[in-house]
Amino acid sequence: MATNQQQVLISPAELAYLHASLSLSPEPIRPDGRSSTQFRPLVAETDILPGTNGSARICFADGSEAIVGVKVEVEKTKPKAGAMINPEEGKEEKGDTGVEGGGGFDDDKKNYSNDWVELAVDIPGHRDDDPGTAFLGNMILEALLEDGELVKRLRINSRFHWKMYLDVLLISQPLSYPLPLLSLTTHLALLSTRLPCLISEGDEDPMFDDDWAASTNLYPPRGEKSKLSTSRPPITLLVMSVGHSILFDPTYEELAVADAVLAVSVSEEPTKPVPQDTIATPKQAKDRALRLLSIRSIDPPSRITPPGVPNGLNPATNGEVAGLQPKHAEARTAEVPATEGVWKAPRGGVSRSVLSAMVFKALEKGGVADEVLDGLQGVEMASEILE
Amino acid sequence: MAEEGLFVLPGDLIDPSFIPSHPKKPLRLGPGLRHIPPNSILPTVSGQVYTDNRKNSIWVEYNGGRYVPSTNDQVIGQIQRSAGEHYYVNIAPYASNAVLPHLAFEGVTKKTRPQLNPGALVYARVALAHKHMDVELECVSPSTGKADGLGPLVDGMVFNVSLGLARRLSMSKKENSKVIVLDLLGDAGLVFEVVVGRNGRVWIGGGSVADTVLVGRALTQTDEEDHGPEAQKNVVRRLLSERK
Amino acid sequence: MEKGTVELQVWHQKFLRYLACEGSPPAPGRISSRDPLHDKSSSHSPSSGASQSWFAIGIALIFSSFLKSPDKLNSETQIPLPAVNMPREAEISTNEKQFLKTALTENVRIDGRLFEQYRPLSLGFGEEFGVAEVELGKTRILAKVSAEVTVPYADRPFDGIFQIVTELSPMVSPAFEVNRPTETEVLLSRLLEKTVRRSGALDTESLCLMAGKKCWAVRVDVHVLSHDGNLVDAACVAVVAALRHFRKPDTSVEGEMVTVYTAAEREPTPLSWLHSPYCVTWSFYGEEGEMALLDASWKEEQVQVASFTVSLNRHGEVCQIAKLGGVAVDAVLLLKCTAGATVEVKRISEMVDQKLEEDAKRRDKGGLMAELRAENERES
Amino acid sequence: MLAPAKPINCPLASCLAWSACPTKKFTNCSDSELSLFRLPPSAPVTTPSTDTINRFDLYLRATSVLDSVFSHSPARNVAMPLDTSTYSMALLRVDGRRWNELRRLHAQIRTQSASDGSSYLEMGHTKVLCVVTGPTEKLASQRMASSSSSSLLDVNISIAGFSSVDRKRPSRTDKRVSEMAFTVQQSLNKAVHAAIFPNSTISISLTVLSQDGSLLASLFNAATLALVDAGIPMSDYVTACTSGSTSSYAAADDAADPLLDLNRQEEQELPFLTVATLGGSDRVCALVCESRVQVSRLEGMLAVGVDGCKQVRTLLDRVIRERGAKMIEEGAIARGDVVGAGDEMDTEED
Repeated sequence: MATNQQQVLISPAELAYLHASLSLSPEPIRPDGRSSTQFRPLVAETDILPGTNGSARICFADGSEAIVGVKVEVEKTKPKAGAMINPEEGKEEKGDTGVEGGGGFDDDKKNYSNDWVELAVDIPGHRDDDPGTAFLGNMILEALLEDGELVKRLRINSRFHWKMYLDVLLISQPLSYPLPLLSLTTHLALLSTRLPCLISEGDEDPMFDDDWAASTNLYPPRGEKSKLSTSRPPITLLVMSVGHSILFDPTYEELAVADAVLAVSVSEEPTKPVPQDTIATPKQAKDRALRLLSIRSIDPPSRITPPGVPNGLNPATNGEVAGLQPKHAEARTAEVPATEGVWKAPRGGVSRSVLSAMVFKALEKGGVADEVLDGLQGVEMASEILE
Repeated sequence: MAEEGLFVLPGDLIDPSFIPSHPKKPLRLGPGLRHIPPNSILPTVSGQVYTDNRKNSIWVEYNGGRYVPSTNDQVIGQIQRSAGEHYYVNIAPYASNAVLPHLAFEGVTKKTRPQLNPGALVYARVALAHKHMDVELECVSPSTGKADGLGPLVDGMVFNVSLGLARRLSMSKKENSKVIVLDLLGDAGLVFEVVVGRNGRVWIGGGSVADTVLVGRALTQTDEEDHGPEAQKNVVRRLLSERK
Repeated sequence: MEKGTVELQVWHQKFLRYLACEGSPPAPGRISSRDPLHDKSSSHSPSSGASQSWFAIGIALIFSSFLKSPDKLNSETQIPLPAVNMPREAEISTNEKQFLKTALTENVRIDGRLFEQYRPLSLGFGEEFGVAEVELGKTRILAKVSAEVTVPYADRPFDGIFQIVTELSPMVSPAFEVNRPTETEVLLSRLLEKTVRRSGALDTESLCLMAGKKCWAVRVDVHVLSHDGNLVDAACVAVVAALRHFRKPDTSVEGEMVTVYTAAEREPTPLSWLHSPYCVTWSFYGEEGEMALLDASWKEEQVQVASFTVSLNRHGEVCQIAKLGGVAVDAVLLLKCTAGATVEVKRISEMVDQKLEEDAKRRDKGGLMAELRAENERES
Repeated sequence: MLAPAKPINCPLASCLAWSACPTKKFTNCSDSELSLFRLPPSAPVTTPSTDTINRFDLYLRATSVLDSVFSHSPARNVAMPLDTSTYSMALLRVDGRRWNELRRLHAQIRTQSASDGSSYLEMGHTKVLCVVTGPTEKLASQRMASSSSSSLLDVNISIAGFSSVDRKRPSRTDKRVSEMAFTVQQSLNKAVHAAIFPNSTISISLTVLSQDGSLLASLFNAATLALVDAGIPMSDYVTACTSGSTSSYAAADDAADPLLDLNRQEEQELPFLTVATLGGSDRVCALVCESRVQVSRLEGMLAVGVDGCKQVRTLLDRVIRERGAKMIEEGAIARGDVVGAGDEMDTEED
């Protein structure tokens, strides 16, 4: 966990307690009393910067704060031959053609390129070429580009496209691993992104309506008629496991005892475009099907925590089990069998069943991802109503 | 008595007749010379060769370069920090620090040792100079336990001069007839104290600010323009007239 | 030698012995965090097989450099850098600081100058065109101008390229490292940039040869040879003088062809120069910065509470003002200093003009006249 | 001295409907949490159209004509209060302000709970966020690097790629930005009572969200507010603003107007300087000018700038006091705690 390279400042005794209470089954006891799947409250707002095409700000309960700004520029599309084609993207196109039903888009389907989206992450106190920062940026970008839905929306005509710049700023110091914060903020910023209204037609040089009020949403709100599928930008959640407990939205203290941490990127399965005549009810949002875009395992800081010393080996407690002490002068660093109530940094891997349980729990209907997507959509809808 | 001799460049051959030959005492090589076995002695720097027949020694007098500490040199150092039992003292810019033990002052105990803050100046003697070890300083004579004028320097101003001038200034009057600027100034009635560090730092204090600056300017001008005795007189005359 | 290295070295020796069929393969030792002092014996002792151990040290050093990357080691095994190895900027002692301050309250500067007095400024030119060396007291700066034909930047096709490159090399002080700009260097290059480039002293449009395709790239390299305070003023004089001294090869454009003539074919031409800005730096002393000194030396710079650089040309146009922090100074004093700077700039400006003229005369000795005479002779 | 220092919303800005930004809270977020940013709904800053540029030129021409008429009127004097009743509309600036008017200055402190001090500041459309962490112990690496400068403050500026009209890739090695960071650091270093925190460091990280002129000044003001929020003892506020002159450098017309608080468009056209003063006094912490201007212009510009700093100080002081009052109301701090601090500030003002 490169951006959280600072030492964990929690004593082995506390770590041992945390580990024990978090691995309780069936329901772990978290320090802040949340249930294992509960998200902490967060404050979110969109459209905060009039100078951008879309922007969002999210404050997590621990005080960490991020701002994302989206800017788009018109760029000439490189001719087909030079374009980078993602093989999966090609496959998906085939699946989608039937859905889109000859909207005049089929001619240069394969002309999309992942280069159309550029993402920069800025973490205070870290250089932008720091491996941790680069890794964060790539994880967010990877999820965004995975389903190819975003780049499809950036196409203007066969000769031009929008070049999108996403600037992801972490405003606070990185308290815990900022990936979910940055990902949710990016999600919101993309939802609030508006593109100027195209008034030219076909493949001619693009002309846009100067009136900002006429601009269109990059991701049209539900219920609005649109040629594009109703996909939404993805979100990335942090899931951790301790023993057999699976916890969402882990805090800094909880991460310090994690056995495994996964970054799970999830997006909605795009539904069929709304037929022209029916008006979708908001209920439709509830019927979303989630799909998994990517999983990354993240090295938790628990692995570099200092181990606890059992009372029996601790000179400070006069070594209750006196017999052990003289033999193990180097016992602090040596491999000793795990003792109940004594903290020992996790070693080795995590069982496959736990891993799959983590992913399933994230994707569950009505689960955390669903809840978060609902919440974020609420932010977006609220902003539209107020406008 | 030192004898001034020919000018040499690194690698020049020194005429064997010039090398002092004392029947009993071993030949002592001073700075700037290197003995290449079996029997050649080569200068490693450019400068003037000096010999002393009485001590059976030979060395090269050169000006410039950076200060290389050698045992028994008296230097002016600047405290960098204090750690453990030692002060770390800077004696030459950009060189590694020398070490001055907290207890190497006259008549001090752990409780009475001088508290020197970073940036303070000390006048100290090089006790140990070895190329593989940190240079060690002391402000007390290990045999007599007396300070002999060494110790922290209070107030005053430091002027940087060339190593050659610093060396000549620290010679006795008999040996050094060429640098008379300080004597001239003293004769003119200026009140000042001078401490010469072999590392090219001269501390001047004790008098008024204007006088201190005047002495410092006279010294640095003498040094930079390499004045002979006559020119030094002129410099002093000019500066004194400015003073009035 | 680092602790990890010691362990590895021992391991490598064992490994080499194993390769030479002696004994069993050793287990790579864990890097211990023992006190390096205790390992001194093993690191310094020339253990058996001198040639082998040298080899082993070589490998061990490579390995240890990998191992030192912070990701691999936790802080327990991280070794603090020895302080002595880092060349440090020389610092001024408290005695000197105190003395300088008291001296200023008695209206005395350590080199006997008046408060508003510059150190002697001298300017010399090299044999080549475009080389200027400035000495301001003990501060010495060399500026060299060079020009080459390149492609202009895409966003400004009608402009040539003009660059001022400052480098404080370790030659000035070992505290300066190559390729790692220090604060001093950044500020110096920004000030020169603002004074000379942004103020439009050089007409960059005149450097364009063929719009969007070919242009002159003029580059000034500023070398600081010795640093005794007030780098900015000296560097600025050097840059301006070098640029005005510079002659670029004459060119002609025919269609798409640009011909660059050698000095023998055609007389090189001077750059199109619009105005000559010079920097004047004031330093402030005292609790509220009420004392202002012109042209501070290095020692004086060390005790200043604020500095104020104003760039002007002799027509009384301000090109740049920089008081980048420090103690707050009364606005009226700043205005007075600016007024003082205008006088100083006129003096510097005259000096540079005169030196340039002298140099031109020196070079012109028989130049044009000799040429004319030669032609006359041929005609007759 | 100048007329009451009151923030006057420029007519152009007040035309826009300023509405609270939509905020949606999750789960059990308290209702008292209000939106941080009170911004107009998306009205992107666009490049000045040719139309506005022409208008700008026209304004300049109008000024120079009118200058000859008004040059003897007392209103032209910098130090005199402006008689607004007879102020000609022709003298208004592009965004409808008078020559000595600040743009709308909106600021907030304690915007982020995780940091020791934080602030958000808008000067017109220039928006800056500042987060202060510290004082903390100096890291070993910092101690090595900055032993000579021994600076208490560590200033970091990051300019967001989306902050200007055209997206610009943020660069680490931009000397302009490091110069600005140096300026802010050196100025605040002298205002902060650094002796109280030996061997410590206070990190100030500034994020520029939107740029519309007066960038350095906004950075100064935001950093000052955040330092106050963090409870770092300072001798007074360090406030800054820009001032310009309507004359181009070549024109030697004596009647040129000084201007206060330039926006981006004006900065591109006119010579200007940034002034930072300590506590609204006449003492200048930082003075930065990057454009060519007649030396005779300087006095007027500096006078207007210093006066602007005084106005800014009043505004910042109000922000802090309001926040303090609110905190007492909410019971976040006991009244007794602040009375002393408040008194101290009062005496400072006197």
